[in-house]
Amino acid sequence: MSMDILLQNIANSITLGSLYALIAIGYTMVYGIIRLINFAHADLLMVAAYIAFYGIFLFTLPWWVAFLIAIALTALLGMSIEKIAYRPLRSSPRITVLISAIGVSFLLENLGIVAIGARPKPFPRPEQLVWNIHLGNISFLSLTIIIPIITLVLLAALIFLVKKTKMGMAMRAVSKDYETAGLMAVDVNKVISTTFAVGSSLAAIGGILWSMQYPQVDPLMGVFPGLKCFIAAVLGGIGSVPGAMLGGFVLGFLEIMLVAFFPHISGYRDAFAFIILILILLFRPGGILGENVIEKV
Amino acid sequence: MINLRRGKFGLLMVLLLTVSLIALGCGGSEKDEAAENGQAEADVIKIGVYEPLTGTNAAGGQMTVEGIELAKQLYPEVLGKKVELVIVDNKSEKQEAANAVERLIGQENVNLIIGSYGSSLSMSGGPIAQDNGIPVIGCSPTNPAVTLDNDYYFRVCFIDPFQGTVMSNYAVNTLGAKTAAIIQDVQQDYSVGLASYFEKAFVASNGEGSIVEKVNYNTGDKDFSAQLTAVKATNPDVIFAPGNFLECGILVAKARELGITVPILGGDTWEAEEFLNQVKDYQDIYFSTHFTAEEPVTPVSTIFLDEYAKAYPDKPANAFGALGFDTYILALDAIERAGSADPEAIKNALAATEGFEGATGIITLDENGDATKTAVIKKVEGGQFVYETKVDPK
Amino acid sequence: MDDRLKTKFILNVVLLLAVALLIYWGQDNLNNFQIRILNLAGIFAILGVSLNLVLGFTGMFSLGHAGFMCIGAYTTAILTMSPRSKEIIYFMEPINPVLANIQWPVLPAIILGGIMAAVFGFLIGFPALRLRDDYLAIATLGFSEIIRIVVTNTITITNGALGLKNIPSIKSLWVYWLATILTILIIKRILNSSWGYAFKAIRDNEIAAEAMGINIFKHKLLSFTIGAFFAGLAGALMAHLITSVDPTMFRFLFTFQILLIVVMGGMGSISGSVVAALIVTIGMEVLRIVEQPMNLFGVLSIPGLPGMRMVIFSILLLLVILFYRQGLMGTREFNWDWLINKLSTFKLRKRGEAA
Amino acid sequence: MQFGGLTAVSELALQVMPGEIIGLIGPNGAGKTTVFNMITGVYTPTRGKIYYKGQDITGMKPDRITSLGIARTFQNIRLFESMSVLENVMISKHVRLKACLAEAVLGLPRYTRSRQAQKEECIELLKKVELEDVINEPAVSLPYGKQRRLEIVRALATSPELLLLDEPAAGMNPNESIELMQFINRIRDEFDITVLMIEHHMEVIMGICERIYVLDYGMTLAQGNPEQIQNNEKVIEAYLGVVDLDA
Repeated sequence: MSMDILLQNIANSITLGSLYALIAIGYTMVYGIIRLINFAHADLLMVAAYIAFYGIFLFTLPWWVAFLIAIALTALLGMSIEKIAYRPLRSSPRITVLISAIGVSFLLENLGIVAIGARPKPFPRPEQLVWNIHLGNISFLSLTIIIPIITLVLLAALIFLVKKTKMGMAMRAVSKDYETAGLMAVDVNKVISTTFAVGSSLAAIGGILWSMQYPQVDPLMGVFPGLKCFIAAVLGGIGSVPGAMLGGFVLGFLEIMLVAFFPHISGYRDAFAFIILILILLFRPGGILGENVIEKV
Repeated sequence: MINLRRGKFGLLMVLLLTVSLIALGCGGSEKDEAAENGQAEADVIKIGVYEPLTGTNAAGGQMTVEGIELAKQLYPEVLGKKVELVIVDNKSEKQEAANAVERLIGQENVNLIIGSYGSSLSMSGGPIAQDNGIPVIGCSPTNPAVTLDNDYYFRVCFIDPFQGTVMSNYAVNTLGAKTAAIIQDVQQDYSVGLASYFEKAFVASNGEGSIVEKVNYNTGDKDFSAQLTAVKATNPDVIFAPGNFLECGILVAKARELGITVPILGGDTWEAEEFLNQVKDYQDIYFSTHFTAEEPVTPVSTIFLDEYAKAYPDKPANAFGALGFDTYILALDAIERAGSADPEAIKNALAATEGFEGATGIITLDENGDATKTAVIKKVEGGQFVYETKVDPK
Repeated sequence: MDDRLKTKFILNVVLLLAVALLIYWGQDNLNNFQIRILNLAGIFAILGVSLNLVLGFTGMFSLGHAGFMCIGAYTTAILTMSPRSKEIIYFMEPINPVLANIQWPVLPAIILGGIMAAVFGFLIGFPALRLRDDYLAIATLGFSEIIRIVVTNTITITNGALGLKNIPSIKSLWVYWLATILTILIIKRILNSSWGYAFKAIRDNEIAAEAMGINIFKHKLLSFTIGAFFAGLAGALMAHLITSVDPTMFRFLFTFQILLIVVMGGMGSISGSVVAALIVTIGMEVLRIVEQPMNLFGVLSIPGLPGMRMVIFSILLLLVILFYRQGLMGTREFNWDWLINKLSTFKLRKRGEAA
Repeated sequence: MQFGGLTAVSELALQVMPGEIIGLIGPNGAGKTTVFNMITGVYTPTRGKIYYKGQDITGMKPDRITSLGIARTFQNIRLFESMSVLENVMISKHVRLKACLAEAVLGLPRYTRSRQAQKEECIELLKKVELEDVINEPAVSLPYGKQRRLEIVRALATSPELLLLDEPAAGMNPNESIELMQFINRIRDEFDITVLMIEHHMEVIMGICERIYVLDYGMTLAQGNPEQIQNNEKVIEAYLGVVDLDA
């Protein structure tokens, strides 16, 4: 493999990996706080992308306004989902909540099909954000640089939020044991709502960036990125924000390199991602950065 | 005490079941009424349509249905009787497709069926129609296996081997390609079928080793950078990437972004607005299709184009709409030739179809029920699909 | 007590006879469409009951059913297709010569379909069942996708994405419903046996079950393997109902439909799963009305909304899980005790009146 | 035994002789339940060994340890919620069933006979502990005291030689506690078993235990007969004072 090709593949990995990372962080935040695989997280990407799409085409808003509205509305939607579909089940077995999450995801996808049709729509790429870059024989979109920067900035902001603010302290308390946190005068509902708002905004940002990178939106667009990013979150150590980031990059890198070095088995790419997931679950369930916890009897 | 509650649930359960069973029977009883009311029955010829209106193949199914409905508006009657379309969604799922065909036959009593986009969906509907002796005309299932071993299945499109071969010949003879790379969707029978015939024809022309790379992806993938980088490294003269427009739109655009400038070739599914939207800034993108708006092959093409422009002023006419249109008018033609709405007679009339003038060309059905007809090659230029050339069947 | 057992036995026989009569009647009087839907409902009942064994009774959240079905369906398809069909269908790459000339009768092929699925269930369960709850769910979902991807890529065995067709067709209500009834009976017997109680003990309290000497892992693996067997069986039956298979049939979204049936019927109720399977399958067809264009009073016309059925079902799933968590039946089963009690109080009252 | 950086139990040399009733006491968080969990295999000790009848059982799976003859109850009652009283007890017999699943499904005589025998055994057992009148009631519908007793019976049904009781008198009033004491004494004699119990109720511990171990911060603070413990200054200082406040 020549140097050019290798560098090109590294650029490809960074693009894919940073998108995975961004979406995985949202997953991990929600999981960290209520121990729930939020299947609907994947569909929030789709919702955000559609809102941005309609904002630009139907209401002819400037792209950045449309994006901000999309992020805000998606955050609201995420909070409402938690309130309607997860909160009433907080004391039920985890299986029940998980089924509820699957139900919400199912509903959003099918509502999308009914309301906007199954045919994909082209997502606009604002010229100020997206242009081609050629460095010698290597080509990539400006997004390859922009997305990791956004991811890193958001990561820093999140770490600040979790470690330095009062809300962050409350979040950490709730994630350890929400009953006790509730006794300590932490407003558990507010903390969980905030977490969903933050997580959903991240999904929205991820969805918008994803749609710019792969400029097409359809009602089922969230399903596969959702699964992959969940794998990334587990890989990095679910519940750990830097872990999700790391997991996203590692998964993106591994996927790209699998195809790059073994193009003939590229059809097994998704299987490969799942194999990584299963191996991690079996041998290091805490993930790369997570802790392994013993269940209390 | 507990037992009592159990009883209530049992009762509730039986009630629910009864309601749904009655509901299932409902369609049947309506049909019986219709049968009793003999005149009403005789006045109508029912054509069933099963197409994917939701799920992964929804876009193709919807385009096809548009064409069918357009034709129905234009020609609402045959043999002096009204035609009634019964359109059912098959959700892009096999068991739903089988249910849909069985429903059309058993519940709706249709005389003939049209469908379906997606060869695997057609394959699950086919045997049921065959067992019941109801003819089916496919609009765009291109897998050869659809009509194999099934006397009741016909289609107005050409099949994968033809399309793959046409594109290979075009690459070799017109584009002067000596080497090619293939990028296929391993989950789509359509994609692997076309790729396989392209490969055979290309190797026959240019010898072993002329296919320099063959990489795979899966339906629903969005990131093709790794595959394309691998292809780029082998520096082929052309790239053949048959597949759904959903994935291929992104794939082709990404190839250009990566600085791959060689011609990229594909198949008929590319003829979709969604594909064009992705690649309109680029060129040297070629694909085979059934139909062109620029070079009306028959007078019917003009009719279709005019009517389509009237009905859908904001959308360009597409091949799937045209195929849907053709399927409907071929069905009417066969019924007329049969002189009756009897399925068996229609089937025989269909099998004898020769030189039928459709919007997509002159259609003759061969012994398998497959159409032999001219293929059109189009390219992307100036943000539009542009007619390139015609290829006759040999 | 003995009297009651005897009555129950008689009632059970009567019920089975009634069902047999219904099937007999249905076979002659229903049209092909109605029979197909009922057959599909039977298959979904097998799927629901077997997932319930794993999820509702043993408490393991497995989302791997679609994968096991895939194995069952392909096993029976490859074994029962005629050599001539295989030659035609495998036109891209010829079939592996070992498989080319095999043609089994349908019945053993279907059973082997189940056994193959069970073997895979066993092999997958070995690593996966060390996980629990949502981790188990996501791992089994992963395995099911891996199975599907491998099937897509092993072209000389499965014909890859092209799928298989000309699988011998079975239409009779008898075959599907006999399989369904047998499945229900076997799973009921399992659940009422000492093993069934061990499964439930694991679900109720894993740590206590272990402390009572139950080998958790062995029992979970047993339950999972049995579940996989019946899922494979259902997949094999499905292959003969539709007569063609391809890998896209078995996407993980399919498992969600089975999950809907189990949740609706009640996690932990066999009869609930059967009824829910009937309701969902039949409802799926009945609800086609909501997707057709509608004309209200000849004035207002509503265009058809494809996808509406699935919206209704997802809302249903959410409503059940949020407000009616026990589902149709909870963990209860349909049984005769209630009926007998009613009858005996009735008898007593009568006797009282007479006296 | 360590959890992460936390040491729950560090130094303990506990010895149990056949037929004894031994108490394990100590303030909350002293590591008593952890000791039980290590003996029954729920946790594997990070250091140290556990021997049972001369056999090293360190790190064995709980079900294996149960089959060797050690049974237990739980601090927070862990009954099988969906089952009746009898069914709860019969779970303990499952491993001793002399038939395979196929025989059960087919209803072959070896299974039915073995199962019937077990059922009778369990009914007999329930009679002995005066629970026969609630045999078919759902286990969770029993009053608290009876649930505790049921848990003990369920453990007895595994035919143990060593019975570990984790706070059997928790939540009981003095009357119930006395009843429980008699009950424990009775089953020890009747079933010829050894009992190791954790308990906070001092009157129970002092009333029936022959020897007592006092655990604090994961270490053995003292051991001896009730009298010795009551007079041990270290124990009084570290522990008994607290109990007085509680009582």
